[in-house]
Amino acid sequence: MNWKMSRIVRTVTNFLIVPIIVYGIYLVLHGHLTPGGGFQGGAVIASSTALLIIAYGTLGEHEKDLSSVEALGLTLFILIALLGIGTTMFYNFLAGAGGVFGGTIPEGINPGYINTGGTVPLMNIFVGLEVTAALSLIIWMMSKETFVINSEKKEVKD
Amino acid sequence: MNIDIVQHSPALILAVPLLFAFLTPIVARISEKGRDAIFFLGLFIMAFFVSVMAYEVYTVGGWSYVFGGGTVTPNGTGSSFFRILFVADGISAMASITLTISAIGAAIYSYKFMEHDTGLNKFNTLFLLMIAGVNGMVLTGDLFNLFVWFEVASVSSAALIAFKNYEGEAVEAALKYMILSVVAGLFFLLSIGFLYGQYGVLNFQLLAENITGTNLDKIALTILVVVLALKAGAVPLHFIIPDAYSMAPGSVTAVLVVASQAGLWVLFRVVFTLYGLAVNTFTLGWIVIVLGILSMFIGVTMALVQKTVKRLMAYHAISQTGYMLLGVGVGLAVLGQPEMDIYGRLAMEGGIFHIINHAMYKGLLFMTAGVIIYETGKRKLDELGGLGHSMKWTMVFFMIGALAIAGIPPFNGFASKLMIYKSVYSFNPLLSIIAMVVSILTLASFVKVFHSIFMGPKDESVSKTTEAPKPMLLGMAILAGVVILFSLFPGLVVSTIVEPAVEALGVIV
Amino acid sequence: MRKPIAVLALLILFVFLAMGAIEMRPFGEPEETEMDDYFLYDEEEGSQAHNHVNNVVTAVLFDYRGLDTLGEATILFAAVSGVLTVLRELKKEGGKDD
Amino acid sequence: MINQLVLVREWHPLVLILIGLIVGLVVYVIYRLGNPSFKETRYKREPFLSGNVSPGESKALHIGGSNLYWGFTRALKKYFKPLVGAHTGIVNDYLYWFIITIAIVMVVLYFV
Amino acid sequence: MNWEAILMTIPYMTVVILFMIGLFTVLFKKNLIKIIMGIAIMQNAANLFLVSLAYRRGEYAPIFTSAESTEMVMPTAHALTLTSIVIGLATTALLLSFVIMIKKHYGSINTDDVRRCKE
Repeated sequence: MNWKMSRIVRTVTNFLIVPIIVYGIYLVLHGHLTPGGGFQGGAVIASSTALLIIAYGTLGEHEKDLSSVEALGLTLFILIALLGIGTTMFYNFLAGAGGVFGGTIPEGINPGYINTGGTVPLMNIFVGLEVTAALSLIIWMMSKETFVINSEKKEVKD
Repeated sequence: MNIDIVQHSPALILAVPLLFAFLTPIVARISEKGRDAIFFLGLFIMAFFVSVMAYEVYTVGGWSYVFGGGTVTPNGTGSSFFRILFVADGISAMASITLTISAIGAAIYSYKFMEHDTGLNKFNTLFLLMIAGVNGMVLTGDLFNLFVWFEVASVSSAALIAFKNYEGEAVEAALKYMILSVVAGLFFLLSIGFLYGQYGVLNFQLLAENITGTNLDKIALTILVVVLALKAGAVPLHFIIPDAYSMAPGSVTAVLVVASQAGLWVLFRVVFTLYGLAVNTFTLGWIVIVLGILSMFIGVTMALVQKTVKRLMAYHAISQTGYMLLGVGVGLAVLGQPEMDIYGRLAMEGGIFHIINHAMYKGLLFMTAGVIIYETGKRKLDELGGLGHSMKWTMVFFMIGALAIAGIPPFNGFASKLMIYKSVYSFNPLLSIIAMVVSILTLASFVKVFHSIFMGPKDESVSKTTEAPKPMLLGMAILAGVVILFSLFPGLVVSTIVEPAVEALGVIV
Repeated sequence: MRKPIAVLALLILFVFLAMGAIEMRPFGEPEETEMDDYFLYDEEEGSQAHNHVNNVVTAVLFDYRGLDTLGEATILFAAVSGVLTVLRELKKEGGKDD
Repeated sequence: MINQLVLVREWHPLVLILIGLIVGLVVYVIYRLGNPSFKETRYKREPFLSGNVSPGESKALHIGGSNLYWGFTRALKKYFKPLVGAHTGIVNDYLYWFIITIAIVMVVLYFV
Repeated sequence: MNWEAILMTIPYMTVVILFMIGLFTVLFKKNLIKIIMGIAIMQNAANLFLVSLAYRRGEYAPIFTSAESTEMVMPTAHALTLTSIVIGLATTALLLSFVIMIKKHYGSINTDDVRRCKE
């Protein structure tokens, strides 16, 4: 049974989802420069899922996909941590090396350069991936169990 | 790149189960066999690293592992204390060994035991996460990190307790366990705040240097002691333990016992390493002793009136926790009194030796209870009977466990209990006598269980049951083998495993 | 009967915690800041050289205390696994129980 | 040193097992000394129930679970009743105990 | 009586009072959802405590975009708070899913009814 809200809500949702996700990605990518980071950005992206569920009443059969994305994010996170094991686990081996996110930051107050930070931005991205999937799953499982099923019952009764 | 796995083993003990837990949902999409394969692979790799770490600790000595530090420092210097440390010493080695043996036994057992259930991906994931959480709790040398792993262990154990979600009681037990754990965890956070606000550091060693026993220290200490006693399941904070142990799937319970004991390990670390002589150890020791005596006596008397198998055993688990608290409490109460030190040390060795013994035989007993429920579908003692005719091996394993828990001489339970009786007698005779009475009541209670499950006439309901499947027998045999091994060589076990643990607590005469 | 005792215990707890709050250092004037100052500024290496990141909180979260973050992500993962476990479909009738 | 004292001199598991084997041997010898002319008949094994017919091999003969220590728990009713009553199953009560314990331990640690 | 010193502890007193409100809710409310709300209040109190420990008067957020390293508040407590917020979220989610299941099995979320595991 497909339960959804009115056309107005659905259209507004379609328009709103893009800026929400873009803002979330911005928060994740700039986690090492500005307030924010993987958790906050992931939570913002997951709020778009909540909006989708409210407007359309369903998220489809994507539980396993979301679960895999979540596990993938965490696996990459722990692998990045383990790669530092040449010295110790969680060693920031990319910082200042000149490669990906390997720029050096100047002393004192600076505007912030995105190509710095070493493993920190990478970890932010992976945590963002995990948090997005995890929060979406929590929201979806709970709403499936409570309001989606209840509204289906109501529709059957009518 | 030259990697010294010995130095890195504390981190890898934690990282391996986590990595395999994260891989489980991905691999499970490809094949179910692969999922089970990586489950066991993760456990065995972890066991390898645990043995590497334990060997190094017992032959050379302990070290600290600095996460993210530029170099591996032998004992942490200067700024490396500001990062998170893992401490590889006698305590963490012994706790990890206990956990590994229990976990491998339980994992092999659960391979068959959980076969009829759905959602096994999550079971494997949560099982590995719980192991990682317990490992993190015992290995960490940082107060806030301890809180994090405490919550990991609580969340994953609660989810595993509720695994049989088609039974209301299981969800209820998990809910209660979770509410108590979360409230306790928040108190824990408050006490972390008190200590951090005063001293600005979170490392155990730096905190121990700073703590002087001010009022704030006392408040933080109280909260830490009570919260960890709740995790360990001491009376009067034990109420969630029987629910949790009796409603969890039989294979999980063996590991849940070890997860509870992690609270005990951390409690010892807090009272000895973190506070030590900064507070009145005599009072603190008596508080721990009183908790222990209450746990022993109330646990065993409550067990006498129980009507279901696993609940009865859960109350015995509480009662046995009392012995550990008693032993270590006496050690704490005499800390700093040179004339009593020798008894205090013996009491602590007894208490700590009892932990590993208890994990083994209680895990074994819970597994036999699981077999009985698996084969007959009944949990009430009144409905059971005569199973000795069809389940010979289960009966033998049950007898090994029951004799060990009751402290019948050739078994390992007697070895640790004797050490406790002897040393506690010279501290306070009354406590020792109570401990002996509790031991007798334990025997009485297990005679009752043995009689009502395995004895009795052979009738139709008995002839329908068969012996447990092979993997389950193998899982039980591993733990039974360890029990017998410890029974035959208690002196060796005490001098290799237990003494380093006592020394790690800083109680060197 | 238990309720009055619990209220009394709550009051005792309140008194002790309030006493602790009054004994805390004044708000906004931390005394021991060695660890935090090390994260902000290091005599040998300079301020940003050893945390590699402009945002010091992120540096602490992912570098100095990276293991906490791993644990926290693990808790989220465990909670999601728990939610999926608990809210999965109830087992159908039949088959071996337990 | 202490362990050697306790574990080796006073008792050793192998010694105990040896003692067990010797006792088993003695028991077996005594068992062999029994009268070999004993013939097992129906009436020699059955319990005497005041002339009533024995119920035979059935569940009715088995005393299980809760009946086993009936007298013991009944005699100590005054002790068991409040103890079992304290395990109410209400989560609030469990939290009360937690708070009460914290309060008691806090008072004891503070004033003693 | 040093009033100024006591005035300086008002943030901590707020934390204690908030924590006690949460604890009161957890202890004396019978509705499981209200208990979880009480737990959430306690979580917020603990987070507030950690944040208030981080503050140094007159100093700025620990980001090098706008402040010198000598005039920043303490970063560790902020990191701890972020961690504990996520932990609180995860535990609350799990608790709520348990309550959903309890409602299915027992038909009630009153703690007086949810007591099949006793004795």
